[in-house]
Amino acid sequence: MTAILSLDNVTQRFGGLTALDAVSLDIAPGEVVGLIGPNGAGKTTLVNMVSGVYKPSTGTITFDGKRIDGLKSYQIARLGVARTYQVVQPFPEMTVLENVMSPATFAAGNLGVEAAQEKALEALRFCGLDEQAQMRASELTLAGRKRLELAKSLAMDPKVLLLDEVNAGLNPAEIDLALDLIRRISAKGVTIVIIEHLMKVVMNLCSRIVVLHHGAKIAEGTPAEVTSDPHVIEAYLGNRYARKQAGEAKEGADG
Amino acid sequence: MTRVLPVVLVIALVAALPLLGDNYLLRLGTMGAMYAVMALSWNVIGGFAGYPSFATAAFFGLGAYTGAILQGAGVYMPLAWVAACLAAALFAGLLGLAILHLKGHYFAIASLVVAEVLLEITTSWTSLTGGGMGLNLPILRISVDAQARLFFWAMLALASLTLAMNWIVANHRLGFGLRCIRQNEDASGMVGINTTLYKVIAFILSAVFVGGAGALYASWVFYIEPPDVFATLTSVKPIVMALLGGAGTVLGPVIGAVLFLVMEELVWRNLLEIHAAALGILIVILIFFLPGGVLGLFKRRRKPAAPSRPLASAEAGR
Amino acid sequence: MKKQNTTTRPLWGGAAGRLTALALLAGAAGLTQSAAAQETMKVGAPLPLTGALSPEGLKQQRGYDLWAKTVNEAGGITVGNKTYNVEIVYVDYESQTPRAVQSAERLITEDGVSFLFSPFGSGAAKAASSVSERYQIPTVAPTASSPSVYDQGYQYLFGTFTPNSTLTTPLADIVANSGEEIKTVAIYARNDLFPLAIAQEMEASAKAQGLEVISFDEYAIGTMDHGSAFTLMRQSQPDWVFATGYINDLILIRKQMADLGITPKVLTMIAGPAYKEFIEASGPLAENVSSAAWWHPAVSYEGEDIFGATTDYVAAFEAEYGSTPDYAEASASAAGAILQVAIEKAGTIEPQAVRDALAGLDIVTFYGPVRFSETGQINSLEPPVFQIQDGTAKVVFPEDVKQADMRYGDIN
Amino acid sequence: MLYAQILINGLVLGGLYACIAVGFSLVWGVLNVINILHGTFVVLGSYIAYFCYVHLGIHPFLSIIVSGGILFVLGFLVQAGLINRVMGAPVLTTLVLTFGLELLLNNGILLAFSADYRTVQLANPLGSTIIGGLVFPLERVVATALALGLTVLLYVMLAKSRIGRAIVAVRMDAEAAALMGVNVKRIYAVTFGVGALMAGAAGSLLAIVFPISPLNSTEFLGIAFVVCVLGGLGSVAGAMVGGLALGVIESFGALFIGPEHGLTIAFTLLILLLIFRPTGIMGRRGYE
Repeated sequence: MTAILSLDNVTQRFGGLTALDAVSLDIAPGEVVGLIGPNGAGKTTLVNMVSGVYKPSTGTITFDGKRIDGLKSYQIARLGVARTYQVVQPFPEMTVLENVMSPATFAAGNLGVEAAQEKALEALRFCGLDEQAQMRASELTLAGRKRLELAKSLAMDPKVLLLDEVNAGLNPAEIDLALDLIRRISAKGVTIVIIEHLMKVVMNLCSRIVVLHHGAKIAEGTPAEVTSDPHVIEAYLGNRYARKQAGEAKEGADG
Repeated sequence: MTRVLPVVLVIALVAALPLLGDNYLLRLGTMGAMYAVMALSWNVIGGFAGYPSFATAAFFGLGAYTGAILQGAGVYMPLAWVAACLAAALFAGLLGLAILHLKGHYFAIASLVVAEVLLEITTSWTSLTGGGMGLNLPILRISVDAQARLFFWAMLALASLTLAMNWIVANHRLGFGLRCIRQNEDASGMVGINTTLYKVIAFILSAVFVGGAGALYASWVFYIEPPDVFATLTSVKPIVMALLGGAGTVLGPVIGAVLFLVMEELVWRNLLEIHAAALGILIVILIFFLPGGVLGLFKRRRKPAAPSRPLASAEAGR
Repeated sequence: MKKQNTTTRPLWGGAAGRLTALALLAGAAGLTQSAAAQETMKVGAPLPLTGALSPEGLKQQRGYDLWAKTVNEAGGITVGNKTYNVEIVYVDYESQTPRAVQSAERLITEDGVSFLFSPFGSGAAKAASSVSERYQIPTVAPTASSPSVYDQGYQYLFGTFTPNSTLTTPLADIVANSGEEIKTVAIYARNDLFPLAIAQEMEASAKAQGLEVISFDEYAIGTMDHGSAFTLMRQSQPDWVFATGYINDLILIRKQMADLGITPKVLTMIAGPAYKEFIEASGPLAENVSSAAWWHPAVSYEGEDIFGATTDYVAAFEAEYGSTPDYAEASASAAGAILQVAIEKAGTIEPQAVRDALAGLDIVTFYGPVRFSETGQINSLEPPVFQIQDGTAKVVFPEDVKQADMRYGDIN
Repeated sequence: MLYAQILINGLVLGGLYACIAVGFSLVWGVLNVINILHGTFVVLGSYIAYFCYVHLGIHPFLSIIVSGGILFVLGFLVQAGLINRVMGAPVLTTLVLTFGLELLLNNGILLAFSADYRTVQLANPLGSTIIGGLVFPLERVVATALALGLTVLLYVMLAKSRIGRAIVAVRMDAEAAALMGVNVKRIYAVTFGVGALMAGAAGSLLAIVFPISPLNSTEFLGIAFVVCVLGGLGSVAGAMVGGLALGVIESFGALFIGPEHGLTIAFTLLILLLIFRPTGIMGRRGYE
């Protein structure tokens, strides 16, 4: 198996703080990989690095056989790595359609207006947003904006999709819809890396799970392997109870 | 095309202004065209891309001095104008690479201070620029009426070019990309926009015709001195004009420039010493009561080209 | 300071109509000019009333206003069987040369002035002269000294300041031949049109007298601290310090020189000490500062103009404004008085005739003898050199109006 | 000896610069507003000192209280009545608004007091004293000392007083401060008022050093820009260091390169710093 995305010994330091410490990771084409770990473990930093927001302090990142560490985010996007943000980032004054047209125009090859519009509409239909195409992005509900993020990513024809807490703040019904959407995206052959706090989502969706703790990778494997890994249990033990409580509280609130 | 035709007709009508045979009106027309060039140019970086640029005076002064120095060295006048455009564009490109990574106030101040630095350099580089003594340009050997017509038409042509440039940008992926950058620069990178390149292009476009206007202006008035061409107000007025008409739209800056000229002239004629205050009041009214500019009053419902809150732009600059 | 009968005249209706024409291009053909002045003669005066030059603008305005008031109180200007009242139309050009040019054109074409006073300084006067020349409007420049303003071959421009060298030559002559031990000069100039030009002129005059110019430094417009320059000067100990600038610069410079203990035998400043504000602001520090200007209230002429003798002019000015006129104010009044004499001689306000009368003038005014050279610049004045002694400016040259001997030393 | 004298000149000048800039820095840091009015506030302070001295015989060093008080009220009203309405709007809005207000106020001052330069000519000038061959111009030294004293006072006020801590809290995180019961809009107005107060006090001190005119406002504003960027934004200590640094840099620049380049050096430095080190020579620090 050749990896479509691989991180080799990647370290990211901010001043004195090491956010990621010598992480190596291979992701095969078509995989759905979950990235978990306590707050501050470095998950979002990892996504930011892969998508070109930061340049790694040391180490290399390879995508589809090509070094991408140090490339600008737009270059990485054009190669076929899409991402969503934990906090959604639409273009608030544009319509939903224009929002989705932007990646179609800029990342997915040099498309003219009509082709870009076609592609955008297709992505909107896929995400069930076609009815809201002429709405302003700022008028969408949170769930709608999350789906807009996904539609924007899809319109780029990505090979790899990095999803950063795409379910945060959604209610269970909306989560189910989102899960279905992610599965359908995966079924199109898109490789997915998903950061998630809700274990039920991760267990459900992922073929493989990577655990980060204090910036280091402490375990990886199938969901079953990871949950029984003594390192993971140890890492989580200190605050596991609190996390569990928090998770329940959240679900309670959502329900 | 149905929207382009009326504009072309209006330009053609304005071009017939010399028929009235009133040189003062021609002078006002020339100034109006110059204002339009500056407002439209600022619109690209400030209106479309949302970067609060105060560099217009720097480009204007640089163009004026480039044109004046070249003409003084015997370069044919129109060539000197073109060279001034290129000089301003080149300068904007380099400057943009240096300061466009700054956000908000930091960018505003950096762009504002550039004109100050150029002013000081121009003043102290006496051997090239005449320093504080100013610089005289060769007098044109044609009749004064012919001069008035020549500079009016030249400035009008430049304004038309700038308008066309705005129209093309607005309808091109560049304009789309710039509007994305204005609304969310980080997300713009993620959808594949080369933000640095786009911003630099926008900055260059905001400079090139202003440089030309500076050179034209220098030829027009025969004599330039540093404080006149590098005046801070030269940077501020185009912003007020663009906001007045509707920033981020194509026609807004033109409308704003004409309205501004009319108001400025009326105030200047009728109030002896308080036109600065009048401009101040205009600004305050604009900010509180006309945040979308004149076009904003009409365009509430229209969807694509004109965002109805053109002021919303660059993120807070912390 | 109160504003004196400022007269911006409006043509609101006509102007609005014209501007609408510009904006909308709707049939501008039917526009009418405001009715031509019957018994009023309009003189246009673009002034820098706001912006960097506004203190100078005020001075010119005071000078013009006094002339207009004096003329109108005397019943106006009589030519042939007509009598004209004088109306001065002011425009503020915001201290921006391009605006000054625009003002000149507006005054001529829109406000219908018959004559023009130039905007302040050589640069703006030169720029505006191209407009008045084009419309053949006789123009008097009260504050332009640079010969380059006048050597453009223009027919309608006349100036009341002699070239800068007429100020520096006598200064250098007096100082070099004083019998004092004065060998070295340090020149410190504002990098701006007039201050720099006169500093360069002084360099030439000093060298011509065999003095050694040990330093020539420029400072930028808006400089707020001169400490470094004077710290250096303190080491070189020049016998004579010549500093140029406008009044605010020179007040600051005088103070910092004192702070840092620069004590030359002679301290000359242009153009501040001619203004009473300099003496008021500098107090004891103004003592023994020397200067030169185109006019001084101590000069004495029996003028044929409306103001008559110099003392009468000074008295009239003091009665009006409560202060002694300085050369800038006097030159503005003189511009009016000279224009008036020319109109009376021409017997008409027809531009060509008035121009010819101006060119042929050979009279004495309160301001001094007035004759214009071929280029239109006055060449009959002998600018006085003066020194502040006991709190007032005393003329030390020329001999016939001399009030005191130049003092040396005692600059501290 | 020469260098020592230039250093003294620079420090004495720099203290005044710091005082001009500190209020501007406070407003920028806490409100995220560039107050273009600041230069005119300083000028207004100078005029108040002038009138206090000429008509009431109050020494400029004492009229700090008067000019500071009047300017505080003015600043408070401007913020509460106008700028508060556009807080949170894009940078351009507040910039253009304060620019418009500056045109208005400056033109008003010009009309009220005319463009003629005025100076405060002390009845008993302090002159200068020579210590070890070095000249200390006393009026400037005292003005600088007072300026630095005021700056320290502001620092202490921010650190110790209730309102000072509220200002710091708003600077850190306006939303969180609001949740903790701070009336953010009022704090904005107070902060703007304090910024204006510092400007007015600086104006009083400058009245004995520089000729007074509405035309000076742009120079003062330019200095505030440079000092802020030099010292790092939004810290009292930064403004102090930035001011002193600017004074010294300008003085040595004038010595080595020539007096006509003093301003060029300052502004070039500003651009270079913005490009390469936007946090200033001290690095970023808050009002803690």
